[in-house]
Amino acid sequence: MNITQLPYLKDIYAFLGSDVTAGIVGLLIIAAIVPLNVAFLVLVERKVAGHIQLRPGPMEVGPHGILQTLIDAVKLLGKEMVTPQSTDKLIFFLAPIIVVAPAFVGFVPIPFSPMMQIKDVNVGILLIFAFSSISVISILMAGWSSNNKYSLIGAVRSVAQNVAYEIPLLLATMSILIMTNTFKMGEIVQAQSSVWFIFYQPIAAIIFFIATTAETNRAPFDLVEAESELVSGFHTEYTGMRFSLFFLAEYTNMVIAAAMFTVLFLGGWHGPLFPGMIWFLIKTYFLIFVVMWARWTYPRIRFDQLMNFAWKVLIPFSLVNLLITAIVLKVL
Amino acid sequence: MLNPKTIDDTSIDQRVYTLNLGPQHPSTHGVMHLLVTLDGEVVLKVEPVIGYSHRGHEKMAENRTYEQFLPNPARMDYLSGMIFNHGYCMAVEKLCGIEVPRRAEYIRVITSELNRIASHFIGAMDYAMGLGAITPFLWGWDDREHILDLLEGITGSRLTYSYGRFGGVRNDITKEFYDGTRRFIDRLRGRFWDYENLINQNIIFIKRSKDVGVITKDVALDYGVTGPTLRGSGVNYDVRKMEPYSAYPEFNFDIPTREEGDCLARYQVRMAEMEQSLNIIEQALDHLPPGPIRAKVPRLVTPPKGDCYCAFESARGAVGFYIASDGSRIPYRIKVRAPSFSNLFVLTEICPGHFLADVIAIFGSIDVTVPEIDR
Amino acid sequence: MPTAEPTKPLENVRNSLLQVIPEAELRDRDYRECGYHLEVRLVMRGMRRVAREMKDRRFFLETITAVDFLEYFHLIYLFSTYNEASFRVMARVKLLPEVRPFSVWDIYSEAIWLEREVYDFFGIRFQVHPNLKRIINPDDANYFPLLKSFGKTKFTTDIDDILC
Amino acid sequence: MNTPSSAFTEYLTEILTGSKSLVVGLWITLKRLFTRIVTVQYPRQKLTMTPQFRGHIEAIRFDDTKTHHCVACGLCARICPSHVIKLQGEKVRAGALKYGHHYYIDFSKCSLCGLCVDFCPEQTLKFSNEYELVFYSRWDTVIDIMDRLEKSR
Repeated sequence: MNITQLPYLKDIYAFLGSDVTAGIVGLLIIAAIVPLNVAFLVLVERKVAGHIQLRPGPMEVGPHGILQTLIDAVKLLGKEMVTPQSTDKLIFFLAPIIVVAPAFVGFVPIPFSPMMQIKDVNVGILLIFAFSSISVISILMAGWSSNNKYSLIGAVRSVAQNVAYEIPLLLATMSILIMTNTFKMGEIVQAQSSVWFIFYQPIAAIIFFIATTAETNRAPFDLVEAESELVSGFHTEYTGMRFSLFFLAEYTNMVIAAAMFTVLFLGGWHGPLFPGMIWFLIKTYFLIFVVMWARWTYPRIRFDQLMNFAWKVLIPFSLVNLLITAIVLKVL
Repeated sequence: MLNPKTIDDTSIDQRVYTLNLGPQHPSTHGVMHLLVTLDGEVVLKVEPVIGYSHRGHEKMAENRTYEQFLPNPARMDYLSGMIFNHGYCMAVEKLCGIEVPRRAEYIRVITSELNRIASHFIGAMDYAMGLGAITPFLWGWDDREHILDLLEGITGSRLTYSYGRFGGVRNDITKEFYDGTRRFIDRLRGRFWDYENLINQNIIFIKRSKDVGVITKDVALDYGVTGPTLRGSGVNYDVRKMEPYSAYPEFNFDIPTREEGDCLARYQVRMAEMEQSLNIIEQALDHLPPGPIRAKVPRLVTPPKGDCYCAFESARGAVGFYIASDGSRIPYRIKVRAPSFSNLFVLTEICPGHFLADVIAIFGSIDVTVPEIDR
Repeated sequence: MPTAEPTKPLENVRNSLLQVIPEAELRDRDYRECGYHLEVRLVMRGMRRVAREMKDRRFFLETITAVDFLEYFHLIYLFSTYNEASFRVMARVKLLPEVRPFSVWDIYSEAIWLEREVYDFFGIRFQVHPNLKRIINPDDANYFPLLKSFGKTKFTTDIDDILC
Repeated sequence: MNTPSSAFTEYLTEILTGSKSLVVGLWITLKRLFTRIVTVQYPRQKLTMTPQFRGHIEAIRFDDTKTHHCVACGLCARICPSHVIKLQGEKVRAGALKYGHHYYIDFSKCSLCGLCVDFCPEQTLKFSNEYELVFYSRWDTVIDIMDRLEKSR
């Protein structure tokens, strides 16, 4: 008797092949891989910083310190989660949860290779933008509920910064979208099979890169946690695992930003010799390396200059770029 | 820069708040406490609160002999300990009328200038770190490390040298020190390009520093500002030139000045002074005279009755030792004129109207050491 | 060897100081021996006039300090100049312990903190000072550490013991 | 200079020079990324101390007597600014110089100024090269340097 002919098994197969299953399995994989990935990135960051600064970085735990961040994570897990007395307890508790969730969701539409995609959502790009905006709210919540002036200044800066930089970010993305006529990330990558969009849209690529750096609060735009002024910014009062959730979110957002840049401008999985997955990861990690490299090179920008830069440089340039793209597309 | 006077006074009470920068804060160079009144991110008032690292050096001096006070001056300004030590020895020598051998003077100048470079490295690079650039700071430490190694080779210590003695110095310089200093001069000259291009030309750095915290000549006079902070405002006052002491009149060097008076100017003055210090060291090594390194001085000096004021230039400005002696082996009163003390309070004048981030920048560019203020 | 010996400016400063405060006792001092060129000796008052005159001549206030002689203080003001003809003027004000000298804070802003330091260590209360409170010692301290009566220190009672 | 076109040129020039400076900065740090590290991995690698290095003080063993020359004059104890030296000696026979038996130094309070070494009339003091001085208790920092000399034999 053929077991596949059993009626209920058919349903099971249908269920296993459905989007829901793919989503659950994908999210589980993400949930497993993202923290490990972050641990790896933190190590890379410390190694890059170390070697730029002529020192070896972490060296003690494991060969060349490769287990350092895992040990740190264990340490953070074991730490007491202090809630200061004068905080707004509920918001203080919720903020680190809300910061992590959207970071995980951002992985759903990202095409790591033609097959490796949880769901090619037809509004994929918009989905990522929408969810990444939520992290601002959680930063504001963290800063507000901490009842600490440094945190509050950091949170307020964060909101202004994110509002300002979403505009050039979206405008730069728009230049790509009007070329591809789709929000689906898989199709955007397909469109770059011959020529990467970075060659068509170099200005948009630069603007997108700068704006994502600012969106993810990385140096030189890390005013939110500017440690020389604000001690530690919005997460000054957070300890233990709550603190590491903010950390997790920061690095995950960085990965998503780099992956988006890869999808939009660097041709996603396209590349010779290696399978698509490898190419995608190479491109993504290279971009992350560039972000880290920049962090250990530049001083921090001042708040008013940050705003001036967004409104006076990035937005005009991205608008002009969009206009030119539209005209060229229309004429051709 | 916003003018705080234009802010509407009626609403201000609800908007202003005070922020305690320090005493535990990443960029207040030790235990310094700035009480900042803010409106949003705009600074309305800055009040430095000092005294956290007061150790009572001046009272200590009244309880010990002149020799026993020797380790103390280096602990006031720990970054230019050699210069303070040199200055204290000079003050006592002036009081006692001790003639120092020329070789000892040359060695003192060499070590003091090396120490000045080390201190300026901290000053300039710490300013860069206050702006968020951490890498140049650590490179500066790397270069400074060579100076510390050199000084350790002859003094045996890395920070609080206690190297000078009345009438000379403790040890003669060695061949390794001589060659090592030569090598270091060449090495450092090659490094300035990196610093220039990494920091000084960087657009973010320029934007953060230009027209920030301008000290005019009048304000400088009003607050008694000295040192690189003053020379950034276009006044070429340097005790090494104005009241030449030790072997400085025998050397050919410039006093770098900038007219702007902002943070960038102060940073540039520090970097330019490092090059001048290298010139001085090179000349001193070229013409290092032979001879004894210590004059014949009794074990315990006994100055005559009288008082004297001895000014010298540390890495932060004009320091002065005022010593009153009653003719015994124990000083009656020693007063240290600390340049950081005078320079620090300029903050109250120039900070209002700037942003919070600029307070850190200005504070870093003035380059104070807290133990020297508190003494 | 170039010396920091003033020639003309010393005369000018001396003459104008004599005009402003005729009661002052002016002494030339040997720079090489004691590090300053001109000593202005005052009793109880006159520091404001000296400060005003020095400010007009573009001198900066190097420091304010005091020396305790048990029965009286010497309040010491050191002025120096940024100019090429650098020289130093010391104003030495003899002060009985209960006398409150006038503050010079409106002439030199730096004096606000220098005078606070003098108050903090010697208990000399300056008049019309805007904010005369402890600066380095704890706010609730009830002692003045640099007084000779504080702690175990030797003291000199002879007036010209220290001043040659 | 204030015409719109010149202001626009200025705006563009600033962006261009600014970008160039940023790229140059990246290039400088990239070069350093691949240079040799300069730090010393302390517990595994150690630096050799210079002969001048000032650790705590130590008695010198002289070849003629096979021991130190301390006569327990107490000059070092008197000159010490921190009063951390205590020493004890006795006359071996009448009329001879004293011989130092015990020489305690509280190293935790020593400021390493070197005055004791300078003032020693017998020049029997020197600085040790020891820098790995870790103790469990404050009392362990009180070292008897004569004892150390005996043990080092």
